Amino acid sequence: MKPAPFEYVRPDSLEETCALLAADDDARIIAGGQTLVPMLAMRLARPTRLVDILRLRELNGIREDGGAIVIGAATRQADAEGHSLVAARLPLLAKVLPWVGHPPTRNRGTVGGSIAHADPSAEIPLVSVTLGAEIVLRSEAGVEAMSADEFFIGPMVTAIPMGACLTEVRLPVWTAKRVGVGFHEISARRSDFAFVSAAAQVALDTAGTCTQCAIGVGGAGDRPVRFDGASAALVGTKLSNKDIEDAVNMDIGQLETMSDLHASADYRRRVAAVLACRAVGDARDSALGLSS
Amino acid sequence: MKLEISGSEVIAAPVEVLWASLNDPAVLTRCIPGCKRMTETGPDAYMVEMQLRVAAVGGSFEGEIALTDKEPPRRCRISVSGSGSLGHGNGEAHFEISAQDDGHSLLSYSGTGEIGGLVAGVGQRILSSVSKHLIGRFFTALRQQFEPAAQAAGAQR
Amino acid sequence: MKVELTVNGESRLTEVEPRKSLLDCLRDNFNLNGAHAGCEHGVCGACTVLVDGQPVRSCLMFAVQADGYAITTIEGLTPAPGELSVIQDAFCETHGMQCGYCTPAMVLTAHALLQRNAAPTREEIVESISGNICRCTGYGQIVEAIALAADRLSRANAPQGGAVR
Amino acid sequence: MSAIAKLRYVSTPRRVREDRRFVAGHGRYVADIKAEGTLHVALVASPHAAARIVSIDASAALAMPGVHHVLTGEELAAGTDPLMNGLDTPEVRRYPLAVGQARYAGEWVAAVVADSRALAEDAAERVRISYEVLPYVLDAERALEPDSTPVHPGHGSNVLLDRTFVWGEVDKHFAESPYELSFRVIWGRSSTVPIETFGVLASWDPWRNMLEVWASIQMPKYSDQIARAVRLPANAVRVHQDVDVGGSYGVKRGIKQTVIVAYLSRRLGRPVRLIEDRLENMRAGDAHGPDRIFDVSVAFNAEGIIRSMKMRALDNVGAYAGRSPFQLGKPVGAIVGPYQIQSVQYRAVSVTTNKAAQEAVRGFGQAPTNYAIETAIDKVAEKLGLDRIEMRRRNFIRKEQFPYLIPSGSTYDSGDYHTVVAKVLDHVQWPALEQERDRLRAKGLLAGIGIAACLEPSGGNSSFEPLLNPKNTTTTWMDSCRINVDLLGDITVTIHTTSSGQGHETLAATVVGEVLEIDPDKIRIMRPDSLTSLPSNSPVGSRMAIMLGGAAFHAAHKLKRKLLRIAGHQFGLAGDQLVYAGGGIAARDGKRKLSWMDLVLIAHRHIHMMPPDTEPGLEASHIYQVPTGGILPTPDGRVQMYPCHSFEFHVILVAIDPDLGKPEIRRYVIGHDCGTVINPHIVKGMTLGGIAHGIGAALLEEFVYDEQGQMITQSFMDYLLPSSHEVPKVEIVHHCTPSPFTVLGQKGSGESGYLGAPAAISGAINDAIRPLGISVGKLPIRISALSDAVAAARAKSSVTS
Repeated sequence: MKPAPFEYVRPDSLEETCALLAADDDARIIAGGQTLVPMLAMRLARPTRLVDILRLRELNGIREDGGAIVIGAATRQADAEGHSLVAARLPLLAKVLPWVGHPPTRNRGTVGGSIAHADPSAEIPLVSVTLGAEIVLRSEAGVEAMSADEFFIGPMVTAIPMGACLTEVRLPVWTAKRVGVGFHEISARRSDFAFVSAAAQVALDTAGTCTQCAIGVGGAGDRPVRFDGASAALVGTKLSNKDIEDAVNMDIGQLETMSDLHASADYRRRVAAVLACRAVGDARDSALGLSS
Repeated sequence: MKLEISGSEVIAAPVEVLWASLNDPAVLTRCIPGCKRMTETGPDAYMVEMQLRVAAVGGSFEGEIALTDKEPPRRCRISVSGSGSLGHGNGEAHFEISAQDDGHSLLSYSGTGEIGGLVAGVGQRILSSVSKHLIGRFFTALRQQFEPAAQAAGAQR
Repeated sequence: MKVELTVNGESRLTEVEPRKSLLDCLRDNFNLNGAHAGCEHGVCGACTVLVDGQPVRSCLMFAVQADGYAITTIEGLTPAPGELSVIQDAFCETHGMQCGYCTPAMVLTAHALLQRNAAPTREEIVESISGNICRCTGYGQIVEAIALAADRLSRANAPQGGAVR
Repeated sequence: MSAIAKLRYVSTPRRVREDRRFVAGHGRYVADIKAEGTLHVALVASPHAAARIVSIDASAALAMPGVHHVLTGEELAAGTDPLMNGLDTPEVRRYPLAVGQARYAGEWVAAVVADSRALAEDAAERVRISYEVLPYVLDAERALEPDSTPVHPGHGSNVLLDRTFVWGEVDKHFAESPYELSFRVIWGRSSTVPIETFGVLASWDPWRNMLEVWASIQMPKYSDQIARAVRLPANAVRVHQDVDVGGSYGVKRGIKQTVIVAYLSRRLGRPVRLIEDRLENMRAGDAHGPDRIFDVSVAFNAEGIIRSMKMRALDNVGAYAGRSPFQLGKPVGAIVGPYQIQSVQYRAVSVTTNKAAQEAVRGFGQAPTNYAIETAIDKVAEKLGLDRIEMRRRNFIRKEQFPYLIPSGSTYDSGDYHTVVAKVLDHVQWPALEQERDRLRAKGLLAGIGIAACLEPSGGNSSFEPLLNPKNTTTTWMDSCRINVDLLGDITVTIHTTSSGQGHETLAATVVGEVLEIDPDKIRIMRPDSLTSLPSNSPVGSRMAIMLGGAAFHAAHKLKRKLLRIAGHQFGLAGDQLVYAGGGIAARDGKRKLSWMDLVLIAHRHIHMMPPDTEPGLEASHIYQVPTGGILPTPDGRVQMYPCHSFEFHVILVAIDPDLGKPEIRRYVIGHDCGTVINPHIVKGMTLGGIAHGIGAALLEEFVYDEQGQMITQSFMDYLLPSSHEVPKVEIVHHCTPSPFTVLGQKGSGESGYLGAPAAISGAINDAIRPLGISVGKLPIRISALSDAVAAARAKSSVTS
């Protein structure tokens, strides 16, 4: 299991990266390589050239900018996991990062790489969709940003145009005082690709009424999806279990679930509803300061 | 791995125009994802060369396409088989075209396919959704044939 | 391509094809055989080495990507020929292995864990090795080894006159 | 049993000597062995389940610089002989590379040899093979039908073996029994999947006429088989047995791989190695395990006493046979489990299909059989409303009945099942465990207790060979040990097989040290090559504690007797006037004494002080015959299969979130009795590792083929091995019932845990879902399938209520 031959380039700047990508349709970006390298080893992917962006300073780091936390594409998952801004401002991301792969893959894998590979079961794309993140791309043509909704098109398929490089993801920070998050996933083994995962973030006012809600489901279909209808329905409620169940059931019918060896489409649909409810319930409880 | 496909698409073209397009190697080359070249090898039979790419995954294929049971401009059967570095596959689909209002046509299809080799062995988890995605890409491209404005949307990968 | 790697504190220049994994480079070019190929697709963890002190799968990293980091292999953890580190010794004490194939990776992973967490709970130990598949032991004696090593290290590092726990 | 009054080293928790090299990364595995000028092999696989190979065009591959050869099946078959068949099925020919026809997807069709593995893979992609796709069969029951496509047309059908044994008055017992029930359970195709794939390096030395082989093997008669296949005298094949094997648990057989590289090395005049990559290993390493359908009927009375059992085991061996059909034979030696079932009808059916070939897997067929037997016990208990443990107690063979002859002709050596069960129940505090289950149920979880009692036949005789193939009249399956004491008095012991983590060096040193009363750490253990070895088999069938332990024990005693003869000669005393202690010998009167070094010097330097007709030097060897072995099966298939029978009793608690379907093992307790334990660390490791492996077989692992015959679990992303998260903390309750048939009372433990864990897990899950009126009877029990069944049952009950 050795990759087909390729050239390796480690450009010094984003500009050079874009030029390299523009010059060769079969060039591919590599950052942490935790998703790409297995595909190379199995020869499922056979680029002519790998453009290594892992060490580009422009793509590394986490900062606050306006109402968002901006994470450079080449920031390693392990670094994000331990970062104070993530812990303080992006509780949902902080909650899911320990579920991404294993500790050793998080030591190499990057936040941007997980988004760019768009595995339907991956946790970081789910958080991006759930929170309505903005994904920033750069190519020779310039900088372009798109919402996570537009970005994820299909199974491992994204809207990244040829020649572009994902540079950062901007995850909105909720400013409400009482924000809670919940996340659940189920897989055969804890670190496997999730059969289904669900993430939720809610904000409550002092009376415990929901003022903001975001619910996302991953792994069930060909890409992560957000339950906007359910989220809207829950705003203004006290997020009782009944409220949550009714709201989730509104959206669950639209979920297109897939079937594979490990989990049937029926299973995914059923469990997506259960996990979504649990995630919202946990989010409510954590916003209320109850342990979840 | 066995795949079953079926669906229907509304295409902004009259029945005859759509029929002609589906029988035009130039159009098919543009619409079949990754198709590099179609060479006619006999009546309604073509050799195809493809460079398929879905996200980071990609590989070259060689295969054959044949159109049979033609009932112009309504029905035909299309069979595809090929193999390449990622594995091999074959399939057969039945197409039916019916006229809609305002010069549109409804293209209905149903068929089955099989995929084997490397991708079946290591990619079972997403193979069926990838296949659906590729079929979707074919119809997107086909629709774009008749809606030039939509072509500005840009390439996907 | 030429690449200069820092392995076990030593700088080594070598020539590799870009497609050569760090694992193959360590084994073929440097004759460091302690990292093992198990699956070559990043699941089993038998190829684990430390990169800047953190466990990383050397089958998922190309040698050409590895310059500028401090790479530690199992050979670099061994204090001297014939001598064992506290962690290695603890693995021997509890028989935290059978065939030994996943063992260097387990020891390195344990080493990294104990570097950052001197007194891990059982759950933390289990989590830390969850990316390293062992087919022989069922993990029981590996978990015991790591707990024992933590205990011994904490005693060794405790101020004179008493153990810390 | 020649008991040693007081054990010094045996049964004490001494360190396992092999571990030192492993923790330092200084194991020496086959991939670590580097020979100058080695060429590397990559394989071209058939993409089709069945296809005629029309043509192979290697020109593009051969045109690449660094590519040395492309070996086809035709060429290899012309230069080698077909691989061994276990059964008498001469038309089921097996070659390392497909000849004329590929019989499963992934089967190796050509081998590409190049300067590096990467280059060989590049070239493999350029080998053009044209196939004519043929019909295929995947399902075992379909393969049984006369009109199914034969995988080997020359054989005429897909049935390799269909033999019905009747031991005792089965029909009468069924007729007389007031109750009977029948069921089917299915054991999915899984395997042991070592983390090290199979690897081999072969180097032909034309100047010495010697084929040197380094391989990660666990294979009896390996060098003989290689020699025969490559048409060399057996003394021209030297297998280096000091290669550390990175796990095997049965499957590292490697004959076809070795024949490929051996042939290539002779043909190309260079060392050639083949280290399977994970994809090659999974789809075509021919290392899958049993793939079985069991149809079981039992006849019993109102007290739950099972009088008779009918079992049909239908095994889907895949495209080729080898030794794998024998996995239907070994369970004959414990076909009634630990129970007093009086008669048995056992129908063993083995069919070929277009799946990868099977190989021996831990337990050699016993774990699936135990799963079927234990399921029967649970089902009878359920039908009669009996407690499952009481049900087992009533049927267990009692302590005083040993040695106990079972209907199929094996005598169980010893056991005390009731006591082990009592100890386990005491340990788990059974009422508290039931309360815990009920508490979980009250919380809304599905919760169940699983129970499995089973035997581990051990000692690794091979009586299944003559049982299932009358042309095979093997009655020995020896193992051996040699001890040499050098001039400086230091001891070197040689053992004559490879080792894959079982701690044979520790075992041999412990036993020799025990007999000679010398610190085992001072004893050197060597594993010489096959040509300088005594006759031995390999560490299969949980045999090494018994067989290597027995050989070491007897060799040490031979050596000791020689020392006593020397001392007796010196002192002019008979043996009974001498006392051996710590290596020295004293006269019983205490007046005269010879130290170890005195004796060594006499033996090495002073033949004039030796008794007449004594060979100089201090060396002793023993080739040990399997205890209770040596007898051919009777015509009706009664046979003493293995000498020893370890016992294990699993009790587990499983909780399942009813919405998610994921079983979680909350508690795992195993009672284990393998007689005298030689090294407690090793036995513990085997037991825990076996349980982990059983968890995999029960819940996670399966080689799945789709309808087109494609194996869709080729990578570790789909073939799921338990990680540290999936294996709970296991509590072991020890008991020791020594075997009367072995030198120290020891029995085997290499398969323990694995033999009962799948049955226990299945039992727990069935206990958990029993209130819903459903059951599961196929392993692995997948989360989704379980959840779907639970959801359907809940939906049904909500409709009816």
